[in-house]
Amino acid sequence: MSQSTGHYGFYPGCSMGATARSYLQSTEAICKALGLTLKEVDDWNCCGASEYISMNSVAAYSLIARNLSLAAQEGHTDLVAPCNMCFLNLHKVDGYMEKYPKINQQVGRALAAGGLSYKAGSVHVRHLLDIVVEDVGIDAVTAKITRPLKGLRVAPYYGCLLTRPDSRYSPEYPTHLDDLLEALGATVVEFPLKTQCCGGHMTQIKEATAYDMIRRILQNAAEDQADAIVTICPMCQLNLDAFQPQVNGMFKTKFHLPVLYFTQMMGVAFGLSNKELGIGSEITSSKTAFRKIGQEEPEEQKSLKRDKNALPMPRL
Amino acid sequence: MVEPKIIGFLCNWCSYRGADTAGMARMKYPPNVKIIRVPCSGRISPELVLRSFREGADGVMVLGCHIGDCHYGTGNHRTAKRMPVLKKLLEYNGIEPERLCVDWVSAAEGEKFATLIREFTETIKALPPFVEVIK
Amino acid sequence: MSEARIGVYVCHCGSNIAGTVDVAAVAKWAEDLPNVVVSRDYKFMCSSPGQEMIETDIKELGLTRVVVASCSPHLHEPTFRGACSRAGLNPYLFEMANIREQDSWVTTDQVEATKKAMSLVAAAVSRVAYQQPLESLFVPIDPNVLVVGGGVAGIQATLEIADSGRHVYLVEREPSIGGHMAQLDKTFPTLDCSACILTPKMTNAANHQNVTLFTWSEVEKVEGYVGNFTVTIRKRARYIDEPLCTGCGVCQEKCPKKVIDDVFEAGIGYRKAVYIPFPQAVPNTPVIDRDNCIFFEKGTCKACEKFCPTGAIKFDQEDEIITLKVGNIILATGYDLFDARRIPQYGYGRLENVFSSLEFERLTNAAGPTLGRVVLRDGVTVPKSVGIIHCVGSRDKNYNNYCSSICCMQSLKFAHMVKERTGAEVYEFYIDIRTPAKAYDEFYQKVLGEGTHFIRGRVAEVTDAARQPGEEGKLIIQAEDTLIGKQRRIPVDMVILSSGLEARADAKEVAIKFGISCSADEWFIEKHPKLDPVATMTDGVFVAGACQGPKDIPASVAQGSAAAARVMSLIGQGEVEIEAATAIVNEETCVGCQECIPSCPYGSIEFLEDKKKAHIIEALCKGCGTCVGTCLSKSITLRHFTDEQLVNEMIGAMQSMKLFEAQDLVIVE
Amino acid sequence: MTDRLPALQEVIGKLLPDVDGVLGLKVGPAGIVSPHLFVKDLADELASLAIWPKEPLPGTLKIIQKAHPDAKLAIVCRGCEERGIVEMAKHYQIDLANVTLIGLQCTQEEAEFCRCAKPFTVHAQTTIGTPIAGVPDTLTDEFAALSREEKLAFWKEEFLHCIKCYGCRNICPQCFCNVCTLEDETWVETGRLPMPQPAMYHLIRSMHMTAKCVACRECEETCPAGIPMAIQFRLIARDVKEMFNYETGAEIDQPPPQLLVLEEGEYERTGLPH
Repeated sequence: MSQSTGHYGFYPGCSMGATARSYLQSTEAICKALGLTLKEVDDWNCCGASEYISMNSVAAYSLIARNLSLAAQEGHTDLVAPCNMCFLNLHKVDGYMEKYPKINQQVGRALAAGGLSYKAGSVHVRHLLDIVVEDVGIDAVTAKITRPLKGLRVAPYYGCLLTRPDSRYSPEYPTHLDDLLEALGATVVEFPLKTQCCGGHMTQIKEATAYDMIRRILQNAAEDQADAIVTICPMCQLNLDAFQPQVNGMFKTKFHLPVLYFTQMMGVAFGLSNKELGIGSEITSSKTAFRKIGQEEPEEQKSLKRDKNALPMPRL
Repeated sequence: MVEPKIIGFLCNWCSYRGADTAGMARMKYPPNVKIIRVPCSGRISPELVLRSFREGADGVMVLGCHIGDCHYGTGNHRTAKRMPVLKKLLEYNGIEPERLCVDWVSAAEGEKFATLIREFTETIKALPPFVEVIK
Repeated sequence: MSEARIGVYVCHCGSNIAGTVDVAAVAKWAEDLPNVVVSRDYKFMCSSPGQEMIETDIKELGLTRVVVASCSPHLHEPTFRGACSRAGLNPYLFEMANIREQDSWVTTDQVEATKKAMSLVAAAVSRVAYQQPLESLFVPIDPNVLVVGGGVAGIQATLEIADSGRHVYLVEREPSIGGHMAQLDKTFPTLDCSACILTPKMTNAANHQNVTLFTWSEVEKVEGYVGNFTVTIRKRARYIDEPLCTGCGVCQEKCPKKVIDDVFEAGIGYRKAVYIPFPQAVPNTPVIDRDNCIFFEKGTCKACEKFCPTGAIKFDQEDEIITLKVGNIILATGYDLFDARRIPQYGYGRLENVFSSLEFERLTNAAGPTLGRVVLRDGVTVPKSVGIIHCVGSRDKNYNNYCSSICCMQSLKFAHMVKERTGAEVYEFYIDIRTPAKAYDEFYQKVLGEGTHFIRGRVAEVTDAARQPGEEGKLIIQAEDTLIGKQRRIPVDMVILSSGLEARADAKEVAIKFGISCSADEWFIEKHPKLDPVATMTDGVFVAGACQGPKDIPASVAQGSAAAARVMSLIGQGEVEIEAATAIVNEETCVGCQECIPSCPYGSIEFLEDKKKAHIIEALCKGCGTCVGTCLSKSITLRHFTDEQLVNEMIGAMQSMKLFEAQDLVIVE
Repeated sequence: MTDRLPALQEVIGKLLPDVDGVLGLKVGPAGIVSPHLFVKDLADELASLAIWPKEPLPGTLKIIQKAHPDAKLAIVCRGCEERGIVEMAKHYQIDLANVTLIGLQCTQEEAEFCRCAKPFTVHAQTTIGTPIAGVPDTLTDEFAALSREEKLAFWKEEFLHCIKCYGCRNICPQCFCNVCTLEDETWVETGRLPMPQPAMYHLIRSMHMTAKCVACRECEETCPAGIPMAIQFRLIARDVKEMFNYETGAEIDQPPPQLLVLEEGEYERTGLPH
């Protein structure tokens, strides 16, 4: 639990200012609605994403730890990072400094050169989804719903970084985003590839591999008649949304799946306007999908009615 | 540095068997601890521990079954009530409370027993020999 | 104790002790210890020549105390006590120094090991001088026996003891005995029909004149000690009057309420609210499941009562509390199956056609929900390809480290039965194939011969998300094939998870109830893993079958017989020797403060109102010494563990350590 | 010190007819104050009733009750003495049934003399004097703040003066054993002065005072060498309160902690490993 006052340190990350501006807009909108105040850490710097760490780990850790030190100085016990990559890097470095005294010492020396210091473990790094589900709680969210998303079929996409290497949720099969979307009134489809990788930076290194990874996820969502994919990371959103034309071209498929942020879905359910939520800035338009809200769901293709001599399923 | 002399009072059903299990698995640990077998850790009166210190023991171990596992049911509850007070008493008399180790080892925990002995011997080695206190 | 004449015997134990401890030096050194008249070392003290050496010394040298420095008292204290009493010396005038498990085996440096042995011998010699002769208490053994758990191990033990003429109370928690074995269709490696070989034993056990069967019952409380246990049993209400019920089964036909049977049918079959678990159930008296019976929910229906020809339905029946007197107890409470839902990536509970091993056993069983037809979850389609995954939840640091020992053979049996009944392609994903008994590996060769594909690698994931063409609508098993060093994706129609065995969920509480202890994995701890696997550290309580660790049916049956033999030998002796080391109150010094009375775990201390003194009831005292530790005025002494003995044992050790410290003794190699 | 004397005389006077005797203090012919049993036929003895210096009356009460189990007695008792009686009752040394307590509240000066935290009675029906707040035990607090080495030196210095006269044990109301462990050669060496350290005598007595000492400071008061041994007893009493939630002599029907098995949450407070 964070400070009871709902105040959190906020680490926006580089994409929120640019390609993922809609994620920032919708985050600010729902925070206002839920009474959460995210205080941006002053003078935060880049989280090193995946490239820098593979170049020089200690330098990268020190770069990342600088953000932790700034957050600690501002008195935050909880630092919110809405993007999976930033969350993982900050969370990992905090953990490494606690577990490995050698790293702690090297990073400490680097920070001291800039007049900074950081005591490992003093700042809890949290993902925004974790704040909404654990601290605010799903009941508080449902209380704010004015326009339930009934009729909309969504595929909850966690991405591969959030629940690995360890988290309070099952690394293979987390369900807290599913629960949130269900609470918003949407129908959450069966989506086994919810934690499979979206290709990450592979789109810049080897398109064919990346496009095949993206195709699998789109195909799995489309198979269950999902109207939209809901994600929690700007990188995943970009990959699944921006490269749909290339995937359709390469694999002769006809996917048209809008990829939206869970904060945008919450905003819609809270009855906020598209403009406030940055809806419309996505490349694969979500207009057709949002028209489904309030309509009856299409008839399930697989007959749900149990055959008379069907065997019972083990209860989950 | 003089090798510390340590006396261990072990309960017959759990910690003594834990020591045997460590032996059967050929785990190695320092030879400083001499083990005395008692039916239950509840049998160990504070006087026995104090008398061991008086005889010049640098450290005393009182090892029993985990709470709830005692072969006699609640024997080790008494240990859990007497020994913390004895530790405080040592402290108030200027004797390092770490000289008295009170812990719980089950018959299956050979590894834990060996580690306990290694760590305790190191702790005692770091302290000045107890004999100096007596003079 | 100046007049004590002590004999010291240092054992080589082959090289176990002599390999690290200079036993000759220890024996030599012990000669100069106070009151020691003879000190020898010998290759194997526990051998008959070793024991005879002690006996002759006692007789010829008039020894009044004996110390043997060898292994742990838990191993050979009874042996050497026997030697002493054979030579006319009271067995309690004997003490051991544990210089093997607690010295030679755990110390690398030979000089240190030898010095430690000397200190331990000095401690024992200093202690033994203060030991007093004691006469043990002999307590008659109640010939009746309690067997807890009606699985194959429990049934075997019950039959053996009943056949020997003794009375057995068999308590089983479920409505019928039979345990997990009754759920199986075939048994490996002989492919016998499980029910065919088990049912005769079940009926024998039930109808045996020396057996009282309590099903749908649990043991609530156990008091007393070996030979004299008082057991309280709760016989849960069946809401059916057993003598009146003929087992005609009409009530089950007429009962309108159908419920998923999570216990016997492992969740893949149904049963009525009034049911017997399977046709050959023993006893074949049904039980009414109170939680699902419409009468108990809404007060209506009562169909079973209307149609019952003998009026055996009794809705007002109450639980019965029964108290029994028994001399020995055998725990044969079996195992629980690992719940595969704890591994989300295998999809059990989420993907329809992923089955647990017990579910598949019920599928293949002729009396099962599909009358033996191997079909998918829709109850109709016959699978064309089946994947079987070994070690689900076993040999896995995230779940259970141990190998559950039966899953390989079980998986091979499944492969054979799938081939035989459906002709489907079968893929087995294994780490190692373990076939450790007679005709096991031949069975493996047979299954190989039938064309089952074996892929060596732990399965990473079972998913229904198709990726390549040909995977649609299938379950894809992704695993690394370590033999060809490649990742493989095998699409199949059905997946069987060979889940491992786990201790019963309530094993810890049951262990505390019967006064025994559990290992870290919550299996019951045996007295000695190799030499005494069916006894426990609590005399009179024995274990048999999977409750002591994963094992297959032959091993469980063998342990059932073993536990029965141990019980019969105790009953044969007619009485059992109770530790003489009990506590006694010194009435001169006792001031009647009564602090000792609540400290006794067994309530065996009473307060004599007239004398205003505490008094210990010897028969109830187990000799734990807690009261001795509580009494401030030291008015209670625990025989064989008196303050004088323990303090002198400590002094013996301390003085020798101080001696070595001073001389910095150099041991002549 | 003598302001409450008339009130006490009056209360005892009224009580004498319906009890077999009232235990209190009396000034002797040589001006020495000692325990005395006032009886109704010798009521005029009340004139030489005394309050100070205080003497531990519970021990005397025990002796009288052992001799006359069914005598109806009353006793003048300060806060510490009342706690002493309650604690002894829990160990069946005193029968509270036929004892009436006459509570005597201590004055500020008396409370400071004993550094007493609770200089007032709780259970006594009739009380004399107005109860005042407890006084901080600065000596014990200062000692507690010492470092380990300083504590060691403190007791080494103090116990050098101990002549093992057993006075502290004899005066202590809670030391009611017939035969005392401290006189047993196995535990405490005899015939060695100054006693070797660590002083087994004092260590064992401190252990025996666990959940027994009612902080009446008689031991310190009677010690010819003025050794402040009550410091240890009081520090242990604080630990017993914190660990087992037990205040010695406070509740009549709360059983001493050593008699009970571990209660919910108690183990965590012992600081022992999990």
